[in-house]
Amino acid sequence: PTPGSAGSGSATDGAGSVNVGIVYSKTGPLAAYGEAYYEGLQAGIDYATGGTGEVDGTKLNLTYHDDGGDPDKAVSVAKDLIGQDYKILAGTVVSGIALKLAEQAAQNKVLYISGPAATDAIQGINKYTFRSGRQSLQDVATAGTFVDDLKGKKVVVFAQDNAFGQGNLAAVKAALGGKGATVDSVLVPEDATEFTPFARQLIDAKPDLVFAAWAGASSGSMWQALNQQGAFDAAPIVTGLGDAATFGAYGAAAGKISFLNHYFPGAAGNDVEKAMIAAVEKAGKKPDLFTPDGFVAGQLIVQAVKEGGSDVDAMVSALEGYSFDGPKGRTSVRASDHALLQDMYQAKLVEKDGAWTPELVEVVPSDTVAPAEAK
Amino acid sequence: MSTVILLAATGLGLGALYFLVASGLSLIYGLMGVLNFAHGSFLTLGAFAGWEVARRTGADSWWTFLLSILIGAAVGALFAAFTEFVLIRRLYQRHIEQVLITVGLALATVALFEGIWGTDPVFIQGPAWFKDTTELLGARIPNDRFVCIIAAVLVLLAMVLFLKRTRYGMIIRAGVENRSMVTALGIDVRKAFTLVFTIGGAAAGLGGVLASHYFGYVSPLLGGSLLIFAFIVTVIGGLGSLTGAAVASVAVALLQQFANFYFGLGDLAVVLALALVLLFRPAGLLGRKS
Amino acid sequence: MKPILNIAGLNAFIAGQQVIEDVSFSVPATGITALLGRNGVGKTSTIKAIIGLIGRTGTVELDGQRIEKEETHRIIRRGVGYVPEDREVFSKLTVAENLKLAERDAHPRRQLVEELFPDLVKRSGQLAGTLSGGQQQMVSLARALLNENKVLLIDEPTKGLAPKIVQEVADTLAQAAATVPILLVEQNLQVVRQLADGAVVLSGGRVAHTADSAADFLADEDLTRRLLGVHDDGAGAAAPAAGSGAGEPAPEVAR
Amino acid sequence: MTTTRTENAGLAAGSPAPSPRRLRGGKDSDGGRRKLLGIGGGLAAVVLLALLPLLNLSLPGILPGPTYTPGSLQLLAMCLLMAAAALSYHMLLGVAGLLSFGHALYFGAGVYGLAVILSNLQIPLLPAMGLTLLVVVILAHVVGSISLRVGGIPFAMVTLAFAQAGSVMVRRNPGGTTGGEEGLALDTANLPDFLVGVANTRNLYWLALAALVLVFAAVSWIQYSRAGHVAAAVRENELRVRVLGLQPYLAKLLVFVAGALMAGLVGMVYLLLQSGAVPRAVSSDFTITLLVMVVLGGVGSRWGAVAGGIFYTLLDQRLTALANSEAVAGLPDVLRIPLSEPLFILGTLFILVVLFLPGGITGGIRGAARRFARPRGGQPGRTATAATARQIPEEQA
Amino acid sequence: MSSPARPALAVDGAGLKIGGARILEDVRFEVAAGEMVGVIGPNGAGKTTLFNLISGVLRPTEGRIVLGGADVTGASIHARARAGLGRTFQTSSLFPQLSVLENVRLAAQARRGGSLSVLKFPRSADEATRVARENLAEVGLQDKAATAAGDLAHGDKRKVEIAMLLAADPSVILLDEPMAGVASGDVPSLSAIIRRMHRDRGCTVLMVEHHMDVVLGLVDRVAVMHHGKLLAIDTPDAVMANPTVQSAYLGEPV
Ligand SMILES: Nc1ncnc2c1ncn2[C@@H]1O[C@H](COP(=O)(O)OP(=O)(O)OP(=O)(O)O)[C@@H](O)[C@H]1O
Ligand SMILES: Nc1ncnc2c1ncn2[C@@H]1O[C@H](COP(=O)(O)OP(=O)(O)OP(=O)(O)O)[C@@H](O)[C@H]1O
Ligand SMILES: [Mg+2]
Ligand SMILES: [Mg+2]
Repeated sequence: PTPGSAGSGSATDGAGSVNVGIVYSKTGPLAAYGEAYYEGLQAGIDYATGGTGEVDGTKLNLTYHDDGGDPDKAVSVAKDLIGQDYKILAGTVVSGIALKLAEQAAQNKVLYISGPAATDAIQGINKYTFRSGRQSLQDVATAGTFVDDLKGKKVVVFAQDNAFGQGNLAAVKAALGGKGATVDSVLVPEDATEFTPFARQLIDAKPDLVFAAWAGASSGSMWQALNQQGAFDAAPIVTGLGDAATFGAYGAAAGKISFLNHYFPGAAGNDVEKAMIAAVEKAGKKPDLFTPDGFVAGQLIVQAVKEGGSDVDAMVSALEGYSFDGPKGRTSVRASDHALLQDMYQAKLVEKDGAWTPELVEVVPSDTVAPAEAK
Repeated sequence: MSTVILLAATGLGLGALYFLVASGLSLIYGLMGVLNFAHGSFLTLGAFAGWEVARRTGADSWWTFLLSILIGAAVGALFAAFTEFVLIRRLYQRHIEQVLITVGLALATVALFEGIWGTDPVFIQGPAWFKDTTELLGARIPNDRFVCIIAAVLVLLAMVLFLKRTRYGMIIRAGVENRSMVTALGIDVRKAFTLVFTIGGAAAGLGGVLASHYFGYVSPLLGGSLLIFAFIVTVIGGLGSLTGAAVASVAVALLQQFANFYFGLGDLAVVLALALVLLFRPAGLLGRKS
Repeated sequence: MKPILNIAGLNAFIAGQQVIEDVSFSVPATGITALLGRNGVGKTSTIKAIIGLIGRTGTVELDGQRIEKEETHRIIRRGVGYVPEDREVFSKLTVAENLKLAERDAHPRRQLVEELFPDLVKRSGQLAGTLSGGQQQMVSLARALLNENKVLLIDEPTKGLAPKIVQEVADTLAQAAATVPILLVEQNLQVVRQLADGAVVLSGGRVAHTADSAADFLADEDLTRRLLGVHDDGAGAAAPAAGSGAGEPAPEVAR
Repeated sequence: MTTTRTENAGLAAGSPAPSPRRLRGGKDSDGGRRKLLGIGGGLAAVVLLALLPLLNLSLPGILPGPTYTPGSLQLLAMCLLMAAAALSYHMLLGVAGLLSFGHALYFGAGVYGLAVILSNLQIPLLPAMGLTLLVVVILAHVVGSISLRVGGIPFAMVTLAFAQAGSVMVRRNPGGTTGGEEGLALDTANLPDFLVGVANTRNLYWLALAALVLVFAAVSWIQYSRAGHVAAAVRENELRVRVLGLQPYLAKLLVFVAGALMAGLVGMVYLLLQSGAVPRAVSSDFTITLLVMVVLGGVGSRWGAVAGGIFYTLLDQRLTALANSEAVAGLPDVLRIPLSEPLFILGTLFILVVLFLPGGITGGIRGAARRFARPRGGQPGRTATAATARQIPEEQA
Repeated sequence: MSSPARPALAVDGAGLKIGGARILEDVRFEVAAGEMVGVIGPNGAGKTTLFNLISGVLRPTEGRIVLGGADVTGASIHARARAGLGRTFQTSSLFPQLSVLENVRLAAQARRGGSLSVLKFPRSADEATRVARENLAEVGLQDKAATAAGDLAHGDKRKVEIAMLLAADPSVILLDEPMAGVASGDVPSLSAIIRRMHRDRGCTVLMVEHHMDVVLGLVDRVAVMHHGKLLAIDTPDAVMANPTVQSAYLGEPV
């Protein structure tokens, strides 16, 4: 089988339909994120095609593939799809998988739109890779907005000593260090289970602002340790607000944390968001942190097909510089490095009827938190 | 100075937790020669059971906490008894196969728990006192550490008494070596095996509930993540030696704590310690020479 | 007087193979009954079948009660002492633990055992696996003698023992036999001559001969040559000692 | 029933059980024809496998598409590589009776070694592979010579410890070399073009097949060589080997390093196939996976390791499909929850095999063949005695 | 062959203590090349332990072991085996899952070098296999060559032990109760093999055995062990007449 030229491949077979392969975690450790992405994607495709599922008469044929959080499976699936002449791949919440899929996209010259995976490494990785979510640098820049003037301030990153934590530290150095702050860090070994001493270490570092970058199940005891040792009295602590399932993790500290936020339902308050929420709720699900990532992926896919047909290079040009109204407001794809410029939020958790609920503090405009261009 | 005290005190708490997890494992491994990979699942199930109880009876009272510990231990015990009765019993004296069975069981049960309770961690509430700290020589020690330490000491005492004061320890060691001869002395060795598994499972269930309070969450992977330390502690402590496991738990936890804090190398230090101990004392610190 | 053990039509199997066939005999309620035969004729298998260590069919009566359907540990608890062929001490347990494990009665006869085997008292903390062969045999015998039994089943107690110890073991058995009936498998015909009252001789997995008097049987040169492959007239002083008394293994049952 | 043979007593010490196989002694007498048959069958299988990318065969339910499509070839290549990896583990467990919990270290060393070398040194593929193998051999030598000083469960634990250390290192991302848990992408700059891209999947497939054949040949070679026989003897009775004047340590080290070398080789091809390295390749999970494969296939049998590797990989893949299928979604909770977890099914299957099929897949097939071959009307029980059954050679089946 | 003046084996004041317990004490004797010495003594006297010291399974806590003039006290088990020491075990110690032929062939290869070679394959035609078959025939087990050693009857296992010993072609041999469990019909033929090994190959033999008739019929001298000490070493007649031996070992005739 030779890769078909535009229009003759199976990708636009029959009555003009185009195949789009969605690779995401239906099962596995990040299945919950996967579900939010999936629901958002349904809503997004629906919204962008006006409920028809067609783009200018071409039917969008989305196929769904479980990666189970396992890069091997994801690569196998991707190769299978590319072998079947799919021209568009999208999805995954796992950074490691996103990098593998981006690699496949470049090797085989197909379009890839990554999902909630936040790794900055995707930014400008190659011509064929775009993203539908936000990236770490945007998180970090949002954190910087909690202090009015960063000059001469000491920002301490409290993070796990792993790729995620190191990435965040690098991002903070780049984003906030560039604005005149001195950046220090308390890196906790990834497999440590006892955080109390590190909490002390953090306090002893006398920070003006703490940026906590923490993922995973141990966040509960991490926050408890910070709270118990009195870290909140030392400096404001900023962290990213996760999905609804994690609200319980902050425990007693919840009310004291300053949250930067990618998204929570109701944060944007625009019509697109309302449409997204309505659609997701209609499907019997609740919108969450990563619902917009799926929604935007839907919008980008439709745009790519609309302008590019089945020619990958045309799709790429169609997306580069594309600016549109997304669930988080005005959103645009930077042409040079495919960064997705979008608003971010400051939020806090308040207790309502015995449950923690996010509340908007401030919208951080997209240009304030735009990552530096990647070369 | 207060840092050192904090490290030592919390290290002791962590050691207590390791011992709680390892005690059942060590008991089963030492007496029956079964390296139980499913021990983590006993633990996870106990923790989930404890959480279900707490959820239904109002999370933050002491009574709820005690009840969840009891139920957690009971569920762990039942699961373990079931495992022994249905799976392990058929393979007596085939240790490799027994290990393989527990490997399979661990795979299957973790997946099953994910199916039932989902992959996300469930966050746990305990009595409010748990969240407070107690000041000790300038260090603020979280209170739940003390609970772990007390529980670990009680479990150690109970198990040592069981082995010293009852015939079971002997029966089981003999049964591992030559089962038919034990029955030929008029002893029903199967009962003893089931009992040991049950006790090991109860300890795991108890450890699971306490671990979930220590970490603040339960997830299907909770047990598995602790299992490797339980293995290390069991092996360093020495085959079949509960006191060895206790000593090793504290030593490993302290080593890990200090190495983590000062060099960020806690895990590597523990792994290195394991290698060194095994090379120079293959039977472990307090293990019998075979 | 009623026999203590009554065995009728006993068949036994190892790994699906029949090793004894239709074995019937009884053990009187007093004295020592010798179970004789060449290597591999099924002596050990008969004893194991009686206490259910290998699969069996047929009937076994202990003191008037049927036991062939019961599990091993229950049969033992009814009052059977068993001394296995290869000692089978628990090598990773100490001597004391080995003995303690064997205690079934509320008041085990520790005193008696300590008198019989003073060496074991000295070595009570030693791992049984490090004992010499003879010492292990003592542990094995002691385990059976600790309890009050209705019958003792003893399999080749003198195998591999020094001539002097052979004598000691024989004396011990004679002493024990004063209070409890014994079914004894023994290759050393001099020991048999000294101890046994009756004799049952196996050949090819079947009972080939039953004698009320072991001495009479041993005196019959024709029979012993045919069934045991040797004839020992009892005048042979010290040698040949343990282990002799069997020729080529007899053909197996049911080829 | 409770019969114990005295030889089994040694197991009580917790030492690894000798695997249920026998080295054939009669190879030189009766084995010749059987051996030829085995070689012939093997060759035929290799030829068939080599032709697959050129054929249009469909195996619905097993392969995602016809055999020439990249998706199917990718899956098949993965199966072959896992079979080869399982074979390398068979070297340890099946031949020398070494229960290692750290075999993933060498597989991972192959994967990461090549990935790191390719992205940091500007050298072509073949020298890079040679360099990687050198690293693997040195690593295996060091770890092997230390951990082989102990045996049984302590050996398992020391190897686990070393592998764990390797795994921690990889996840730590020292100096940015390994990419942490996000892994490392394959740097294709110095790769020949025919190994890059989905369109070239069949070349990678052939490479994987070559790796499997190579590993199989090497394992057979070592197993049949004198050293292999000594390793088998060590597995059975180490003291006896010493008293004969041989050094068990050297035999075990040889097998250990050879197994590691093969794992490293397979790891490198794996890197090319997946065009990226992820930490799972060094994790103890992966070692467990290999163990599961070998046991599923039948411990002690080379064909078993191959069958186990292929079977496991296919199952792993297809069970995900089953879990996501409509049929499962419609079931009531009691059935739906377990059935939608692939690992639950795999774990359960594994338990059933250990319990009821001690010889694994190959053992089961052999048993079935024997039952089939038995003359009809023949008396069951007496015809196939335990003794004759065990003498049936396990090498070729 | 070592020079006749030099003893093939010398045990020089060897002693062993385990955890405070004295197991062997100041054992001292020499065995001339080509000599056969029987070792008798009550159970637990330390006979097997002595063999373990000589073969290197245990290290003496005091004293020396000298093999063919060379001090081997610190040498490893396999080094002593390579130097020509062979032994059997009190309870048969074979490779139970390997075939009988393979058991013997491993022994035959061991001293011919290249055992750990991955370049050499055991073949039906090679030297080691030929030697193995010959020696199997010598003990009358040629028909069982393909049987797994673990499936053999007890007595046959003892014979395989002897065949392995023959195949390894040692110059100094330690036999630990070779007749234990061998049916009495086979005792004479096995005795004959041991005698041939001794006479024809000129091996030096040390043999523990409780069958007094066998011992007395074969050996040049008898060593008597008791409580970890060497009680006497002398000609069979002298030893049998020794009253201490009578009371410690033989006891009253049954
Ligand atoms: N584990 C086994 N597997 C197969 N056959 C066995 C096994 N154990 C014993 N047999 C066979 O059962 C038969 C009877 O054996 P048994 O041990 O009862 O003989 P025995 O009369 O006690 O002999 P010995 O005088 O050698 O102790 C023998 O032919 C033997 O080969
Ligand atoms: N590890 C040990 N710890 C304590 N005592 C030991 C140990 N090993 C051996 N012994 C003791 O050493 C003595 C000698 O044992 P050995 O096996 O050498 O006797 P033997 O002369 O071969 O007897 P047999 O004729 O019964 O085989 C025995 O009393 C034994 O209990
Ligand atoms: Mg017998
Ligand atoms: Mg001895």
